[in-house]
Amino acid sequence: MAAKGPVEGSSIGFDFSNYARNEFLGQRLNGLPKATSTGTTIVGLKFGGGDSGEEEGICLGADTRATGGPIVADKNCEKIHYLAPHMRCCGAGTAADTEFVTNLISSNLELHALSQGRPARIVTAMTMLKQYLFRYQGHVGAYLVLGGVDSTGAHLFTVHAHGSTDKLPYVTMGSGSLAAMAVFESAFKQNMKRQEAIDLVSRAIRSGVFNDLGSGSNVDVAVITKAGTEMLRNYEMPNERGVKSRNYKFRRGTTAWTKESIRSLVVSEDVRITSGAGKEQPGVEVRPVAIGAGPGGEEGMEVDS
Amino acid sequence: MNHHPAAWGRPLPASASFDMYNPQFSAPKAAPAHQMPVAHTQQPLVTGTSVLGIKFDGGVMLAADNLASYGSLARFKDIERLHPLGPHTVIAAAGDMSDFQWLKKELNAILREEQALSLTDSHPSLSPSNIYDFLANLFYARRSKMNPVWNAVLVGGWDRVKAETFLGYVDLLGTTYSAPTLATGFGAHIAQPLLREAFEAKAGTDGKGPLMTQQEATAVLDDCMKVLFYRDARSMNKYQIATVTKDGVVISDSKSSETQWGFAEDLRGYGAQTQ
Amino acid sequence: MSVMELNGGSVVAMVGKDCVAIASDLRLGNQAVGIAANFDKVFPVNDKLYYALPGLATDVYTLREHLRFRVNMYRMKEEREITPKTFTHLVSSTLYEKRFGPFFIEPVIAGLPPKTELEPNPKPFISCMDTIGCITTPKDFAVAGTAGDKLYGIAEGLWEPDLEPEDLFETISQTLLNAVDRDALSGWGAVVHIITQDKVITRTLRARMD
Amino acid sequence: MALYAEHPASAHDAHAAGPTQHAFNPYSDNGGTILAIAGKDFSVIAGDTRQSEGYSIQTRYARKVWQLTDNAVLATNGFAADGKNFVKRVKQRLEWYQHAHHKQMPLRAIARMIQTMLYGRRFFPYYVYNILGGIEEDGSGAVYSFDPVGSYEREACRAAGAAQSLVQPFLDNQVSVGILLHFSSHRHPSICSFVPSASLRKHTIVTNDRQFPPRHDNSTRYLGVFAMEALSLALTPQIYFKNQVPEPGAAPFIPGNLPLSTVLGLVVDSFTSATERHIEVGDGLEVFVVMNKGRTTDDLLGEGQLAEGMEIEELGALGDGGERTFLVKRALKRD
Amino acid sequence: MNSVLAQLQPPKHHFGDDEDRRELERDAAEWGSMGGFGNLGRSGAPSAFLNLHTDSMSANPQAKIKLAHGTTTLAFRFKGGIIVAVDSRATAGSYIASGTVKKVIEINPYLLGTMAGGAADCQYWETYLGMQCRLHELRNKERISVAAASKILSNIVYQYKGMGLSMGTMICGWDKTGPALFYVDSDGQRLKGDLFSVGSGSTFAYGVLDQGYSYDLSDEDAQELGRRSIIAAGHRDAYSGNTCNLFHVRQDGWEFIGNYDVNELWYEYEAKKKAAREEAMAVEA
Repeated sequence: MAAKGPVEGSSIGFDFSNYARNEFLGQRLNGLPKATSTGTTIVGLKFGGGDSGEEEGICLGADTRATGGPIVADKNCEKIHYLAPHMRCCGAGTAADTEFVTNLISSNLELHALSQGRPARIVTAMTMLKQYLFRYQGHVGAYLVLGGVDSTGAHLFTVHAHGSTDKLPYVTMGSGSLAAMAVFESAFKQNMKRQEAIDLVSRAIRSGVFNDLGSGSNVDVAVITKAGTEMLRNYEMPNERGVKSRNYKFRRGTTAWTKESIRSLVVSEDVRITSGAGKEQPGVEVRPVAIGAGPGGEEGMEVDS
Repeated sequence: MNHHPAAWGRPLPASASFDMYNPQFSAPKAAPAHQMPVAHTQQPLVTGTSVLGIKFDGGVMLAADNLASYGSLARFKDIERLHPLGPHTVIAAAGDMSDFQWLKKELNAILREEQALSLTDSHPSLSPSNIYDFLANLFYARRSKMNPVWNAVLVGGWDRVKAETFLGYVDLLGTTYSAPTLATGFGAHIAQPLLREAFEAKAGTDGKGPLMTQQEATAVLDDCMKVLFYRDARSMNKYQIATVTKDGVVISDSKSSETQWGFAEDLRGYGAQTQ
Repeated sequence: MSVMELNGGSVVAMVGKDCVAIASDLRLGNQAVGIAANFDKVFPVNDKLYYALPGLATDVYTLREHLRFRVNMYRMKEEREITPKTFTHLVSSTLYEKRFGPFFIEPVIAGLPPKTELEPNPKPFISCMDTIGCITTPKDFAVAGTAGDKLYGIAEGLWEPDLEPEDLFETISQTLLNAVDRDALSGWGAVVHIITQDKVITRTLRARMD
Repeated sequence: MALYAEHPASAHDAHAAGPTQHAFNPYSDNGGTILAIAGKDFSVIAGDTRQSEGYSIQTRYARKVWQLTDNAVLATNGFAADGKNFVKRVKQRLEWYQHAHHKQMPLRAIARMIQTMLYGRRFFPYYVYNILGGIEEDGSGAVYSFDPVGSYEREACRAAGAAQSLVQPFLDNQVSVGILLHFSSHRHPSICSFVPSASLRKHTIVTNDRQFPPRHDNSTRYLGVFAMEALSLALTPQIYFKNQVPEPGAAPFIPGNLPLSTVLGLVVDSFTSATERHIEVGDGLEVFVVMNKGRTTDDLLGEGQLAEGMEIEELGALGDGGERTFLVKRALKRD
Repeated sequence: MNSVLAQLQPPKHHFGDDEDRRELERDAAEWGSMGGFGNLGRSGAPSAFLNLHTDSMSANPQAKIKLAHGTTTLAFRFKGGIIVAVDSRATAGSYIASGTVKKVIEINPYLLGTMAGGAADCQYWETYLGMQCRLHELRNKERISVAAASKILSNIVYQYKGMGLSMGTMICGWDKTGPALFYVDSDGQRLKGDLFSVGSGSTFAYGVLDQGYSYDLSDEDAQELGRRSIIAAGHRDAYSGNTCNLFHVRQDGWEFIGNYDVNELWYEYEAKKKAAREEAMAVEA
């Protein structure tokens, strides 16, 4: 990896400049923090076609819980990522990786579509994903369910972090994949109708939500057919919090404080507007400023001095 | 002494210091062979995979397949992992099959003794919960000796006195719990969601609604065994179902699910292939 | 003791009615030993946008300078102030760039988006992310730092929707104070910023100093 | 999943130092959370009913809170098998005590007994966090909390288990622990009152005058009496709820005086909050309320006292102490 | 020969818990006695086992069993007796498990023990020590000396050396020789001395103690010194704080002086320092 200057470079790829330091810290102290990993239930299936009398399509589903260890970090996150107008991708594994990998491939697909003058195919997205992930040998921890409809029909893939792929009529991934797969294995039929497919997908997600601790909250569904993509965000919300028993609003003046400074943002004509905090400015009421007390807080975000 | 709080409670490693006054603690002498530590079951060898249990209206059902695996080898294909104990109790075991056989032997002996007693006077016979409590104590005592009975066992039965069904789980750690539907091992991930869904569909999430019928229970167990066969690499498509009602225990003959692999014909590779 | 616990420190941000609040403790420690009680982890980006960097202190400095540079570049190129949402993505991609040698920082961002013609009444914005830039944009509150799980618990109990600035100050202060009182590595003072449309109120709390 | 080898070979962390351990691990963690709050003449002990291992829910209903005597309820959390067996042993000892003494063991004695039983397994600990709640001999509500090897303390409120760190700061703020000095309760060895040469002396508990904000005149001194007979808590005047400044002119706050309805509301909100943010908490909530004899039950059984969706039953008396124990149940989220 | 015979014995019945039986026999015999105190099982290799399953320095941060740890304690001898001052914080990892721990254990009206290290170890064995001291009084018709009491404790923990006990305690009392102060820890170390501080905050406490200590301090000054030292440690050390408990041992036994909020005292000391600074500035001007 080419060394990168302190200033913005145009080099692509990751910056390893902290790597050696972090390894050292990890050895001296006790281990490095783990990134937010989403215990997840994500599923996808193919429906329509055959004698169903409906267009072929893909139905994707995901729960909406993001966890950091045993703590719920996000109760209603979006795990069905946009790739292209006719393509969506559900992500499990390291949350940041699924987010960035799908974003990257999404923009590459856009470029690809522009250069080729036609929408990218699902296999193209899958190939881009697997080639990218393979290059990082599983260290980019994205486990994906990719689905969409293109000129060759409806396609559904799973992509593992190491770069392997599968092409199947119904798939599940994440910590709730077993719970969801049980539902698919017992009830999947070829050539389902659209609503049947949505019902089965949300039933599979519910199976993960209620039986897998890593999955929870709501059910997101996406339906992709030749006609277009329909995002059914929070299609089911079976886990809404009820009303609290007590009111926890505090009496004003409950918290004791020692210093206060107020920065008025009501600007009059003669004031030179700057963006710095804790700096003497005309028209700004100055009292002991606590924001300036921290490291370098004084300088604020100024360019000039 | 190291006063850092994180250092407290830390036993000294053997190499930390030589204890001049208690040399026996510092360097343990090699013990004579017959005093060597007893080699307990440290890992299971011949194993059975998951077992399932479900309550229905008027009884309880357990299911287990007939396979005993030796690692990844499907070693014995006619093992019965459902075992009746007395007129109204069945146990089903996953895990080490030799430990299970020993367990059956011990339990049978106890049951024989109890039966002899009950012939002579009004000695009450062992209820399912009696047997379950015994197993729980046994498993916990053995784990506390660091010599576990390497099984996960479901106990299903009909309590004649209380006129109600019984279903309980106990495993090698002595962990116990009850629920209207139970599954061990891989089944806890695959079958339990289906069992819970089916149970709650009628009885509701609070379990207060009507229970499923015997036919419905059989159907859901058949479905679960099929799904397990699809997805559990240590399973086999040959299984038995034990049914306990007030009329006693019935253990079915081995049966198979109808499986479907037709969709495989349409699959083409794992990516771009279309032919 | 993991790297994230080396220097200690915790932050929290909350959404109120047309206002947001962001608060941090002031402790800088070297493992068990307190080093400084004025280590503010909250920094301004512009008038209505603040962010907090809890985690490894050396990375607080580095990342803050990094972001100052990038925000200034943005300001020069675009000739406008960065919005909270754009800034969140800027922080996120800055962190993800170092995916395999991350900064040990879990940023929290709070701000009021500027009014535009399309969006005359923008909603208050908060977000947070993990060390490699996975964004979460909660509707209620965001927490990070060594007292993270304590903050989650108490904030989940105390937070209520549509709090006025003064009420939001009480809620966020009580949340932070009681959470850091159960965390050995956070505390030593606290500072709260309430950002409203017409002013930013900054208060230093009377916190436990042990 | 504990049935088979814990991890596949590939799962072992390459960075882990030392040889790989393949030994049988006799412990498991079954999640869940418990908490207890002491009132003036009642005590509330609660636990959720989920039992889990890893990401699996073993059962949605497993009891964590157990009635021991008329005046004592024990909550256990940690490794469920250890918890159940520990409770069994405690109950057995209590029964023996009952047979020997023809009375129920007092709460503080149960607490000490639990300490010796836990410490008896110092080198193979019960992986159990215990909270004991109930009524003391003087009629006051009490909570004792224990670590796995028996260190214990009497407190005003305590949370333990998976979501301990989520719930406890909330309780600190809303229930007010403040500064408790259990001066003459459990920690003083019962021996000393028998020492012939030791005349029982009165010890004044002098509290500092330096608290913020300035204290109210009627509470500047609190006299604690150090004697076997006075086993109640000696408390320094409480500042207020933790980190909260009282309203000017407000009546001085006396700790442990929250009304039962407030305490129940806090317990429910603690658990619903913990369910939101901790994956191992949920399914159901069981709240045990122990009341001193003669105490009114109107604030529990009265019309409209319990929120919708809550059920209540009274547990039968185990002795003739006159204390009453109620069990309140409520559903929690199941995801 | 016996060992050979033992091998030929039929195997023991597989179930039935030895421990159950032991406990049964013990309990049947011990109603109204020491109630099971001092009957610790000693398993074969506890240290490896505990290392695996309980939290300890850095060996196994994933260990599930987190034992409560105590933190800054100090005691010193002076002409007016002994001052004992402790903080009240217990931490499990970085979580403050309790802020109201009693780290002074009243062994009897003339003896105090302090608590640092494993809370349970200190509580248990110092309570047990109280029993032993009482037995000593019954047998010998006189109070036990501090030296003897501390030796009992030190002998007990030495038996368990290397098995994972952790105690750093000071036994303080007044006997025929006057005020006496001993440091005893779980390594088996036992030291007589005039001034000790134990725990992770001890270095900070020593700093304050050393600049203010003299044998001839007045009672008030000595108490203030003890208090000030704990506040200093409580301020700097993350694992110490919350409140300070102060005891004074005199000829007629110990007296509890008070419980002080570390935080409130810290603000007060700061205010005093500030006032002194301003006064100095005013004088200069």
